[in-house]
Amino acid sequence: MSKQFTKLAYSSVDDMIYGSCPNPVTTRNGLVIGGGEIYPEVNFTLPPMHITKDTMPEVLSIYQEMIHGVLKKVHELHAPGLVVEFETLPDMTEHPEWGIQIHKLLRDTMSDYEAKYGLKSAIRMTPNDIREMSRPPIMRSGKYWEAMVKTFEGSAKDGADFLSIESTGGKEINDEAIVNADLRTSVFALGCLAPRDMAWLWTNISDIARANGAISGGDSACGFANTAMVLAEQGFIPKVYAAIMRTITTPRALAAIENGAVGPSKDCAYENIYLKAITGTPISSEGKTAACAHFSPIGNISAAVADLWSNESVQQVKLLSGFAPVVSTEQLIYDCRLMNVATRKGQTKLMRDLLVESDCYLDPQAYVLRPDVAFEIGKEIVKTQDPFIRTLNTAKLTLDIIKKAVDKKELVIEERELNWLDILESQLDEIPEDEEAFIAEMKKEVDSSKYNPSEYGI
Amino acid sequence: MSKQFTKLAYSSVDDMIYGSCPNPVTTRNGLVIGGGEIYPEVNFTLPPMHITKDTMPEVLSIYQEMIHGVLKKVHELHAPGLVVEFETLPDMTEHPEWGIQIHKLLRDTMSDYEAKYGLKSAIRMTPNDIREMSRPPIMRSGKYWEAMVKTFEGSAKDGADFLSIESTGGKEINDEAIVNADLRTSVFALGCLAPRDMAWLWTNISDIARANGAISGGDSACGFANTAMVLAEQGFIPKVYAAIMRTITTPRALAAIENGAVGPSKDCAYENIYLKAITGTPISSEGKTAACAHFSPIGNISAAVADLWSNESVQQVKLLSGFAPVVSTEQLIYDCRLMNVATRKGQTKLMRDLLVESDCYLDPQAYVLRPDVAFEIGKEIVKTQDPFIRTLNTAKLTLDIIKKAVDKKELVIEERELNWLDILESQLDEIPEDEEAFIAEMKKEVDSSKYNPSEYGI
Amino acid sequence: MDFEELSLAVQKGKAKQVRELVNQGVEEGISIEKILNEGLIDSMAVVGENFKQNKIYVPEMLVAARAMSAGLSILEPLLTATGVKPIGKIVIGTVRGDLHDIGKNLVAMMMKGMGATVYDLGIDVPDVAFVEKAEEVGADIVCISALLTTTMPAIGDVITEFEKAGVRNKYHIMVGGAPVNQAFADSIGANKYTSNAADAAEVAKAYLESKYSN
Amino acid sequence: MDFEELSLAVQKGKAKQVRELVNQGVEEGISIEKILNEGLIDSMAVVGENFKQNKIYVPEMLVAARAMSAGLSILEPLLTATGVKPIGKIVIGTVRGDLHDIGKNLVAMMMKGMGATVYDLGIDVPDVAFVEKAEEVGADIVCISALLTTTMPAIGDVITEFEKAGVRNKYHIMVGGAPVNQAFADSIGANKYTSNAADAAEVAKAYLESKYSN
Ligand SMILES: [Zn+2]
Ligand SMILES: [Zn+2]
Ligand SMILES: [Zn+2]
Repeated sequence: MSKQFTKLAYSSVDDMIYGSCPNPVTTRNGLVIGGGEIYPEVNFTLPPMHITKDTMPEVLSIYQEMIHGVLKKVHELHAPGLVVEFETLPDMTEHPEWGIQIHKLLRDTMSDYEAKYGLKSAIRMTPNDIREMSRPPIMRSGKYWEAMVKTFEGSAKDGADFLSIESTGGKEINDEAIVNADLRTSVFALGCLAPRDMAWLWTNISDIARANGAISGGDSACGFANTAMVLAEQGFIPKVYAAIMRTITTPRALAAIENGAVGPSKDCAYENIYLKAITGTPISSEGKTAACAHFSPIGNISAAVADLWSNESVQQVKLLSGFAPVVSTEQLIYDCRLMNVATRKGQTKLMRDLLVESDCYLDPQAYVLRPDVAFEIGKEIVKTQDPFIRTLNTAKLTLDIIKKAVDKKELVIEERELNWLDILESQLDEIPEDEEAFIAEMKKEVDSSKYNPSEYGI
Repeated sequence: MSKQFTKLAYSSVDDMIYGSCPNPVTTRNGLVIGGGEIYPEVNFTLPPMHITKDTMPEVLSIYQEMIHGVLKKVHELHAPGLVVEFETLPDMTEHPEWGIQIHKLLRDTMSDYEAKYGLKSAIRMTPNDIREMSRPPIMRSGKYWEAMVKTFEGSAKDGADFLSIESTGGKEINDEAIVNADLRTSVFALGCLAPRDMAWLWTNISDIARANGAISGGDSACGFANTAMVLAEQGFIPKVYAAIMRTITTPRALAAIENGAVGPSKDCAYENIYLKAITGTPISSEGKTAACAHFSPIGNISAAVADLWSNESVQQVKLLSGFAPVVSTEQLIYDCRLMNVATRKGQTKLMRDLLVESDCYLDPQAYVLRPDVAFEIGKEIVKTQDPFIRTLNTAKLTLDIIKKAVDKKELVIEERELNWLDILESQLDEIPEDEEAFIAEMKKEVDSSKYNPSEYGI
Repeated sequence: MDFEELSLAVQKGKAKQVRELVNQGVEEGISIEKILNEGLIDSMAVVGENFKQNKIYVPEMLVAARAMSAGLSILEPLLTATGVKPIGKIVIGTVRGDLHDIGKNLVAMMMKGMGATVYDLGIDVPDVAFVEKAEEVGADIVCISALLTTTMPAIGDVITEFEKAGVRNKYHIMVGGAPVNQAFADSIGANKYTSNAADAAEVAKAYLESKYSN
Repeated sequence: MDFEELSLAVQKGKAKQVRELVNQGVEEGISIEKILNEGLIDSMAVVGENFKQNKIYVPEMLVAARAMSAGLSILEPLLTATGVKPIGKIVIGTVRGDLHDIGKNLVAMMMKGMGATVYDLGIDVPDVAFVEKAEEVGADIVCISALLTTTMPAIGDVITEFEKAGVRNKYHIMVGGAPVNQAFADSIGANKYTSNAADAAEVAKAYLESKYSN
């Protein structure tokens, strides 16, 4: 562990705003993330198609069309900066040469636009985590991990600015926990398994970044908390469970920063607000303008302290105006313009608070993203360095915060949610406060065919 | 003419804000437009398909799916109100029974949701103007006009709240003028032909509304100024020409209000800001969140004084999250939430000014939408009641405003635009200040096979 | 045995109590078919209805389904013995290359809840495995799911596999998953597309009822 | 006659001057083909290039095209007499039910500018009229445009009309308009889709050149 966090990065919650942070990150070409302005982060992906050796020319031509469309729009609308995220699809990670080739196409086109129009942009390279393709997953070796390393190294050599991933350590047992709203198993996945994998993984990614002149970006607990959010949105599981899932991904996320990552953290990681409060690193976020990728109850509040503002992902499909990635780009640019104009007029804090107030009383998942709540949770987390205790205490505190907000009638939740406040509390009460004891219990409870404890060193 | 406007509806430009206006409009079920809150206006349309008697069951089932998706999202996100616009496609207007049937399906479903969840919503019925299907167009009689009347009447009887149209009087000669950036012909189309048609048309629509308990809504010069904006966006014609095209559609738009329309005016009518300044009626607008339908240089400023906030139009296509109309709905709701929260915190004026500042210095089409510019233009317009003189003087004043802004270096325009400031000025200088003389000249100049002067009473 | 008591036990997910009550019913000589239909399946239908009306969540439904299964495991050998058929056989799985099983599991669970026998092939299922399992068990319905736009085309490949084996028309093929839509389902010749788990179970039930009522 | 002077006159759209210079060239005995290619077409190519590089707008290009036409009208009878062929014949129109002609007019204008003979059928063109005109004039290319998603399917109907007449393969069919995309163009069997007017003209030119170089 290269870093330890024992206190928050801010002395006052008023200072935590969008577009700037205590520890901004600067790319090779001088784009500063978290240095005062919020920039769009655009992500785009293929329409439904097979990816094979034979279709690769078509794949490349679609990416070519997408990046040109996006950069042309950014130029036309005079946006001062841009981040593009390239998230590989599983086939591209399995065949690292494909992912690397697409990345190079994007990176080179972006450099062309910078040379021609002075358009400053950076690329985030996000190989998808294919380690879970083995079931149970093999986390620290094997062909899948090797393919991921090749992808990171190859793209970093070609000029990738930020290395990122949505890593999946612990997800193999959390998937079933989610549909059961089983907080006990989720605490095991997020408090015991995930931080161990994250520490190992981000040490490795940060080494690759350092060796190749790239920046070690950040992770996202997408497969945990966002899956919960989407299922809650569909009415499948309680929103209060999803809200707690959000906050308890933070100790996991911290493991990246403790082991070399410096940000910007990933767009879909809404736990980023706690991360920013604790570490002061720049973060990416997404909300209403990512509705093309997923719906959410946090469309505005998610922008409140963001340094990059993203559309998450959109396919190259044609809408009435033009291709969807260009549509996203235009929308993100206008969102950022409004926020940056507020900053130029000295109104960042006011705009932040309006974004927060917009959503925070309407859903527990929005309520826990309030900056003041983030401070409260952050302070609890830095009290200890033990990821398991951090996770357990965060769960308890979050439940407490939600209960109080409901009692104060500040937060309205559905009838069928109320019941779950008690169910979740009793789930938490049964977790021992000693990790070793908890791990011993869970090793008996969890289906051992689903995961390899040894891959987590437990 | 039932009304005359000789002064602005506001004494101070500071009072012209979004979400409220001097003359709000209330629907049957008590939804107030312009009464303090800004609401989303959602529009959706079919994916590419033939509309025939045989496909009508499929058409209806797609509309059913769309309205359910939209209303479900509005309910989930606790939006306090909603307007749905149903714009017929040409086949539906030619067969009024189809348009009426679809409208009824939408209206009834909306009523169901109100009964079940208290979700207050209103529907805007917008038959498309098919009079231009005859070439040259027959404006005041014939099968096309009769089909339009049937559509208005039938849907009003079934409970349509607002009647609207994007009318096309004068468009038949303006289309060619646009690609030539021929302001002289545009002044003829918008200053001489269009207001005559609008006065006649809106007298008729207002009569139908009155007879059937509907509200006479408003029009849009979409086929004039938005076509110019889109061509300018593609780099085909000068933006300064498009900016003037915007302001000079106002005298045309006023003819609707003078002859019975009370608002809310149509979403894509960016001339609405001048209309609101002059008449105090509520207006709809669209910007970044309508990027699915068309790109624009006015993504934020267009919201600055809006009473409804629209997505213009989107097809029932599937994105990663779900169907595009639901995506638009979510985005509009969050946009409106942010603006309404600002109002609740007493910050409407500040939010308005941030929306304005966001865009106004980057494009002449944005610059002319500044509230102070709108006031200046509005004051010029109310000096006379003659639509032609209003149009000509608005063109001259707009050119002057743009020139001054460029001189002051407040507004940056492209190199190739500069030249056009002079070209357009000399075009305007050659227009006589007497309408009769001008009409006589234009009757000789304009290809007489393209339009019927007698349909305009000239 | 009190049918109302059994119903409440299923709804509350009390597996032990369900087992006891079912045993009691069998001992009392209540017809096996009646315990199955009016006891277990009808109770699970109440649970499904409560879910549809937003009164409960999936976890509550899962607990109920497990309780119902506990009762069913007692009845099953007796059903075979008395020749009563389950309402239908369903093979389900996530396509090759796709590791997502949350949606597929929900569908499987709801289908079990409505009384069908469900053969869950899991995730990352080879195309031909769908055909083999369907043939082996004599399935009525095959459900194929994909969550990624990149794996969605594999649904079409599975259907092609059924065609190659010359058994396409023996099965009602249902497809689903986030990227799937009606147009895609039509283009690959699926029998049915549904956009969510609850609809999938309902549509499957309606199909089986109409199939076996003829 | 000074070729540079002629080029500037075309670029600035000075029709009267273009006419004078072309007349002068003919009188001086400069080859008709040279006046056409190195005088008019090359000058218009400069205009097209300036447009592509965002130096001028469409109105400037239209004025130039009109000036070029003025010169062309002098050359045309002489070209026929000397047996020089235009670079190709193009039939263009907006489909049945669609009244939009701005985009279509731009394409027509740019194609004229590159020296092709363009037969513009206008708007709301019956399906069969495309076939009739193409057959009548012996066209090389047929351009079909639609601006509405609801009229877009009519592009496919026009192509079907060519097939029914058994003459589909005689023509290079190009399609375009806001709702059109490559997938749609492929699905109806068009030869080429382009997303904007400038590309359409360029692609048409490339096609004609390759056709007549063989
Ligand atoms: Zn994600
Ligand atoms: Zn419009
Ligand atoms: Zn509209």
